Amino acid sequence: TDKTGENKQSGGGQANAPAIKADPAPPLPDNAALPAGDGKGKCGKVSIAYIGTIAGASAALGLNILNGVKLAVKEHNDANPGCQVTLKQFDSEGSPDKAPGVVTQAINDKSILGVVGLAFSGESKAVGKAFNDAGLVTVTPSATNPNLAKNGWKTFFRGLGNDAVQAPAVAAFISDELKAKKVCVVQDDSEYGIGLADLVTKSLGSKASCQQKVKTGQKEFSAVVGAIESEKPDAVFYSGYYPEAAPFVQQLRDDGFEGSVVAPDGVRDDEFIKNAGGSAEGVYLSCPCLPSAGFTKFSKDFQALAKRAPSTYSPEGYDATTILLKGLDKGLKTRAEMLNFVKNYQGQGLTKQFKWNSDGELTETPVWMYEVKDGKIVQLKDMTKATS
Amino acid sequence: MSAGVGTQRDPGTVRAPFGQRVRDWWNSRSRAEQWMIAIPVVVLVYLLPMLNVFPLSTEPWTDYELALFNAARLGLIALGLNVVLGQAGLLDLGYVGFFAIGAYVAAIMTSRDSFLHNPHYSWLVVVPVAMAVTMISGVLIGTPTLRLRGDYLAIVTLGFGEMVRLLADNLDPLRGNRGFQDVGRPPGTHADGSPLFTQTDGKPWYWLTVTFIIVILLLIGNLERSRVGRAWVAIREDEDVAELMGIPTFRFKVWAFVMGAAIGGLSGVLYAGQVGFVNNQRFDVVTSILFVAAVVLGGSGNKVGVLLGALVISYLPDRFQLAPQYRFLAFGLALIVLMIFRPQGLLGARQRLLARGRQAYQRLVGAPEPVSADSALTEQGKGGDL
Amino acid sequence: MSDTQPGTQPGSPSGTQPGTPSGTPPDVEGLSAEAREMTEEERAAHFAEVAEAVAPDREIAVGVGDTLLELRDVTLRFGGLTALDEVSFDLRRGEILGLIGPNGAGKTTCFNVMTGVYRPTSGQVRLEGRPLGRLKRHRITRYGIARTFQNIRLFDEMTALENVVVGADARHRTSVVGALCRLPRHWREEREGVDRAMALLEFVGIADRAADRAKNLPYGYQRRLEIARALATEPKILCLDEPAAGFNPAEKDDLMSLIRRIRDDGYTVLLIEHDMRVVMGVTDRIVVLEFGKKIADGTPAEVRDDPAVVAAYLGVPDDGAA
Amino acid sequence: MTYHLALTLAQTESHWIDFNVGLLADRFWSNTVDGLAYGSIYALVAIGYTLVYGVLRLINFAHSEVFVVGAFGAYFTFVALGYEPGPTLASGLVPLIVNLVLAGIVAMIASGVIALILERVAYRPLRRRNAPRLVFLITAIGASFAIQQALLIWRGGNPEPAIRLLRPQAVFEFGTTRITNIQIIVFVASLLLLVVADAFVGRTRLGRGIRAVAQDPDTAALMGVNKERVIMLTFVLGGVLAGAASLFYVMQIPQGVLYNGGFLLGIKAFTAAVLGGIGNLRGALLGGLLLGVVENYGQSLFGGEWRDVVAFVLLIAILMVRPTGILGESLGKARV
Amino acid sequence: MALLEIAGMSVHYGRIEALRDVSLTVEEGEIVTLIGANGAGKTTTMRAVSGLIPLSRGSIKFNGEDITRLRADLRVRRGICQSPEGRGVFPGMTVRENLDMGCYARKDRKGIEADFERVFELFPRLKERISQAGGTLSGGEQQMVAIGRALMARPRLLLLDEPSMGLAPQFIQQIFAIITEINQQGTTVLLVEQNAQQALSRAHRGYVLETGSVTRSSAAGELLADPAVKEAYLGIA
Ligand SMILES: Nc1ncnc2c1ncn2[C@@H]1O[C@H](COP(=O)(O)OP(=O)(O)OP(=O)(O)O)[C@@H](O)[C@H]1O
Ligand SMILES: Nc1ncnc2c1ncn2[C@@H]1O[C@H](COP(=O)(O)OP(=O)(O)OP(=O)(O)O)[C@@H](O)[C@H]1O
Ligand SMILES: [Mg+2]
Ligand SMILES: [Mg+2]
Repeated sequence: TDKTGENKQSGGGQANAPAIKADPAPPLPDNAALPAGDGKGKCGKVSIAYIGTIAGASAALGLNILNGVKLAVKEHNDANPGCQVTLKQFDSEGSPDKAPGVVTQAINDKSILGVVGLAFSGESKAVGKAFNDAGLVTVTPSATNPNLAKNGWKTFFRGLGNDAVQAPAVAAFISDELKAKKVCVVQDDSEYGIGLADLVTKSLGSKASCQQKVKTGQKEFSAVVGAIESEKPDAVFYSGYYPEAAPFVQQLRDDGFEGSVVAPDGVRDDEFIKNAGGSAEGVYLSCPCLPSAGFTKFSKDFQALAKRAPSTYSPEGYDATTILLKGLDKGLKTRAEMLNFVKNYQGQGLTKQFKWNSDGELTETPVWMYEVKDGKIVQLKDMTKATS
Repeated sequence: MSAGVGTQRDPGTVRAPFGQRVRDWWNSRSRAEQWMIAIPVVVLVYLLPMLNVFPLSTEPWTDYELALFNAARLGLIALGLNVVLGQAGLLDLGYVGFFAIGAYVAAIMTSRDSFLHNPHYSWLVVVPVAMAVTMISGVLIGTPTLRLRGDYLAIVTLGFGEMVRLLADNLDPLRGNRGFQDVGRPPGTHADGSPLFTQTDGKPWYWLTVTFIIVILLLIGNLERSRVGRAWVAIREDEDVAELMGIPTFRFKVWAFVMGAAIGGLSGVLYAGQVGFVNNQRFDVVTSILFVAAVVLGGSGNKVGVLLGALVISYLPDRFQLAPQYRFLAFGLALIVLMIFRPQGLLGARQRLLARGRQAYQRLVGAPEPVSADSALTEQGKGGDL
Repeated sequence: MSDTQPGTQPGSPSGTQPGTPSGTPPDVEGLSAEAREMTEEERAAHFAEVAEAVAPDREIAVGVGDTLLELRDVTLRFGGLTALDEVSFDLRRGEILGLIGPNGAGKTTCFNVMTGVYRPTSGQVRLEGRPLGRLKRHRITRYGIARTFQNIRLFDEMTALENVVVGADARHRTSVVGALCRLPRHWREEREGVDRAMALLEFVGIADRAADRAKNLPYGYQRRLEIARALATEPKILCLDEPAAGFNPAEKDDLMSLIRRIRDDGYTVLLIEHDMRVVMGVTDRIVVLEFGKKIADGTPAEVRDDPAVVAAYLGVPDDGAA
Repeated sequence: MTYHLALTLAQTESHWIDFNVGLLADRFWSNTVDGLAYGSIYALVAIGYTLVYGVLRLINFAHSEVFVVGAFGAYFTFVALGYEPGPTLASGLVPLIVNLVLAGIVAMIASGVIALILERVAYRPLRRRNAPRLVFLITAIGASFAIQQALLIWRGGNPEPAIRLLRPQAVFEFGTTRITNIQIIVFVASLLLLVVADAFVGRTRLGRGIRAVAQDPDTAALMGVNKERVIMLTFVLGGVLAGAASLFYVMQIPQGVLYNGGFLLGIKAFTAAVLGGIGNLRGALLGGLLLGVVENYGQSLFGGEWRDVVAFVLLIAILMVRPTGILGESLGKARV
Repeated sequence: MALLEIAGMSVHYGRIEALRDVSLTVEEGEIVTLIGANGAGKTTTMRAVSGLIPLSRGSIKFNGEDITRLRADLRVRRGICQSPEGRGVFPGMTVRENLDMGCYARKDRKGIEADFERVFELFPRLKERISQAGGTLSGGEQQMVAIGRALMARPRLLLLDEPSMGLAPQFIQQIFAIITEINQQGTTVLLVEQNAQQALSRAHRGYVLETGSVTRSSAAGELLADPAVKEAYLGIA
């Protein structure tokens, strides 16, 4: 490949990427449903549950979600004196063998009408059928395995984009906008990373000229970076989450890589920018979500409640809870009513438009590309059209 | 006063440790009396799921019956690991590998996601096959590694345990994180035709596991009081000398490994069946180390002790879930504190190694049991070699 | 003040116990609880049984005097150090052979070569004509060589009785499955093993502490326990590495009589010992090593007068007290 | 150019393992350089394992947390010195050196102190009670859990934002192989520390005390060695080296400051210690470097997902040939 | 004032009482021998004096100072050094390093060098094996190391637990000669020996220990002449 110019920006950044014209910002979703609602909610003694990891190995992710859920419930209860919803927390430790115990417990607790969870795909697979049999509705804020929706479980709803939508958009962006001819796809070992990488690789076709794999928790990437280096691709797509993406991108840039870096929503997080230490500059991020101004308030409130910044899947947890709370506000009393409510729900959330198909997948998932500019994530392009 | 040799054995001012007193009391019973005590205890153990009441219940945090099953399952694992670690003294930090192999065999043989063509083998076939496969893998892993001593073995087994998990991660047919759904369960139905063994009903699982535990307890007890058990302890104490005393040490070490592996495989099958889903999670180093913790906490080498240890490791965290965020912190601290207060484990009694020991000791020293004299001053660094 | 007076051989054949100033009757200590209760005659009968159990198949009559073990030009080097240098000697059935030599002469190493701990750099060890070659250590034990250790090596956490039963297990064949299911052979061997171990403890005189953990026994008991454990493997050859170390003269006398009794029961004994009184007192023949080389081989009297041995080992003749 | 040599091992629909010999050949020297730099961190941490193992025969599972605490120490020093996450770099050579040394000292103190506390609170009571060795292992695990969770509760589960004082720049470059300034600093400083540690343990009186306690604590006491002090010292020494390692780690990978960030590294470091011959300081060095390098080769050859497998296979292969590690253990064992 | 003064000492191993009410004194400049059958508690006494096991009753005074609760290593600094039963050679250290350990509590470089020479003179074998690992030495060689190491400490009170064990006859003679010699140079010696004949003939006084209690104590010569002692410990029926 050709080497152009001596770009010596502080954070690395791509030298040979074509300039991309940013789309105008979409109308901000000021109509986003918020947990507070209209303050007139009426309900009996009802509760919702968060089931997922709270302590244990992957606690960080669980706490991100749980705090989002807590924030939603708090805002709701503060605003609705007539409907005080209890939040019950169940710690599944993120593991398939602990989950059945707590899920059985949640199912037996008749006051629970809806569940936010479970956090991981593995545990979700393990207990999906139990929820289905009990008719207890679940909205997962983070489990991304595409197969989850194909089990025929009536109670399963996924509160975030299916990778199947995101992948073609990303591929289109890489080939049409970045005009990349050689792409390296780097995947982590999570379900999310593997699934997305597969789909992106397929969509890219022959352009995806190299594959690399990394592990969750890995922080040292010299060998991967070296392999990419010797391949000299125009772009790298990192399919995974930000904790690994940050050091990866940094080491990639430090090694002198000058192509474009693209990453999905798992990386679209302020933590990524903080952690990549300048190297995040110019990274393209895809997300099945709209740019949202509602985030500012959310972030502030979240910080106040949890004493730390919102992070991966915090807003998703918040949105999922909001939907369940909306149902409770209506005075729904049974699980069947609740299930029905969620099934037919339609509305804008903080992160996206919520409306589910019969499998429990979101139907209208807008996919936007973002870019890291001056240490901020700014919207770049609406890729929804590109794929439809 | 007898002359020359021998020391006074009056207890003096020092009181015997608790575990010792319990054991002395137990050993001073006759066989019949022991049975009279043991049978009601066993009955009580079987009735536990019915006692879903205040001090015992783990609710509202988690389902009580499933919590019992999980504790029993860990108990089974601890029993298996105890053969390897407690009896033969082989520090196996990769025991989770056998557990994983058991679970995967069950999954491959019964799950619809399996690469086999018609994977619907009956559970009753799965159990022996899984145990056989784990035993074979025990031989395969043991043969190269068991020539190593002490902590070299520890790290190598840890490596092997990790490799089992990494293979599950990396080899496509093993489906990594995607895993296998709908793993087979034992046959049997309720009167109304619904299956007896389900994911959410812990009772049948618990009873099944307890039954396995009792059978294995008896079998392991037989082994312990035999040439085999003695060989294991001898190897644990001094491997060189054991070999010079005519013990084929390598063969017996492999046997210990294989027996442990079989039990690990069995518990893997139970695990896979109850959860109904197997993927690459939960087979990591930390889990493996928790297994070791159960054994050591209970009293390495003591069968009943390790069951207690498993109970502590598995049931207590379920029972006291007051503040989930602090649970593991509390767990870690509890481990430290427990070990400081009971450094020999909860039941740190030594094993009995002779099938007809009672009579022999009666004739030799006029008492049915070893005069234990647990020295408070065992020389450090010697003895109890890993 | 000499230990090297061969003339004094006070050990009486029937295990005299050290008398004590307090004047308690001897014989009681070291006996099992059962034996302590017995009358004299019962006790005599009991010890006849014990002797029977200790040496189940006596082969005293069978060819005493043929070569049982041969070392042929055994050489062993550790790096640059030659610990054994073309050592050759025979051990004949039914004899007590002494192996002596200055510190570091290679005596213990000799044991280590015979029992398979070390492989000779060159040369051969043959038991009843069969070369031991590369046999595994446990096989060698089964072929019939048992030993004790210069630095006591017991199974510390086991009781004395269990230690001895482990030795007896060397002759047992119960398989893992057999033990698991308690097949008849398991029962039979278990009974035999325990009986034999009990007899051996009585035989070496430490039955009173059969139930103590090995590590809690006093040094002298530990030494005797090692002997009992080695005997339990029903060896053809019993190798004792400095068994009298740490014994007082009275105890040494006991030990000497014990060694004689062992031989009388049909075992062949190879004895390493520095105490000349013991060596001269019990051995039939003596091999002397120095710097890994054999420098003498003969009856005690011959060896004692051999100038090379005197120079290398015995030191200046004593001025003869006691 | 890269060319793929794919050996298909499996009969099922998908292949199992690919070999990419070309890539390894291409990247051989780069892999070596990177591996040495990273491996020297392994080595420093491995020393802590080896020392403690030497004295107490204990696999100090909490050593990885000692390391992590050091990383936090370095991080907070950076913060206190006014650095912010993002592209900030130290300006000028002198402030850079001063700040790095400061951070290093704080990290070493933090790690040393936590190691000391660990010894006092967790292990000493056990020694008083003459607990069996395995019990120490469990306590170590308990301590590891507790420290990790305390950090999690305090700092949350996300890594601290990356602060870097120095950006890697190639100092030597031949072909595709670059040796960066950071790599040189890390490698040279680690080597220096290792030599000092080795000299300390091998030459000084206290070092001799450490070895004596390791081999026979009772006799050591009879020679006038203060066992408790020696053990304390060992923990502190191991901790201090882990602290230094944590600074180097944060320099190379600023994103590593995380409550469980030491876990994997700890296991690898312990593997390195065993690889070289446990109880043997030079062995730890050799094991660490070898592991770092071979891991990288393996990753190039088989792909990233096999990195850890390669590490363990290396360990097993070496122990098969040399059952007490490459250099053998130096603990000494009585012969029969 | 006696150099070592043990009063009413009892020691327990767990529940077993190994020593009961043992009182014993060693005057400055003396050689005192402790004899007794296997298991009488001789080694236990030595370990208690060195501080390796705690007393359950009684007290130990050294040079007028109560050291009952003093740590073992500090007792070494006060001038008590022991060559232990079972030798306690550091298996992974070379002969030289092992001897070096003897001077752990010493600072005078010159004296140390001289003492090295002295030890090598006594045991030329050790000089030949100076860089062999302690663990690979033969039993007797290890015993030489243990004794040499204790000598290197130049203690005020030297505790020797069965120094002749495992040594060849010519060395036994030598060891006893050395004991007398260093005693004449001012070192006080407490000696446990099974070779009671030799030990008592070199010692000033002796104690007889039986099942954990002192049953007899008097001048060495008297003990040598005592018929009961003769019968029990000297092997002269
Ligand atoms: N593993 C080894 N490595 C190096 N040298 C060894 C080893 N084993 C023994 N030696 C040396 O070989 C020589 C013979 O040792 P051995 O133990 O056989 O002596 P010994 O005759 O038993 O002496 P002692 O009477 O003192 O017990 C000694 O000098 C010893 O240092
Ligand atoms: N660690 C221990 N635990 C329990 N009992 C012990 C321990 N060590 C020694 N004993 C017991 O204490 C008593 C005294 O032992 P000690 O070793 O002091 O005897 P000794 O006089 O030195 O004998 P020997 O001549 O055999 O060396 C013995 O009965 C022994 O069994
Ligand atoms: Mg010897
Ligand atoms: Mg003694």
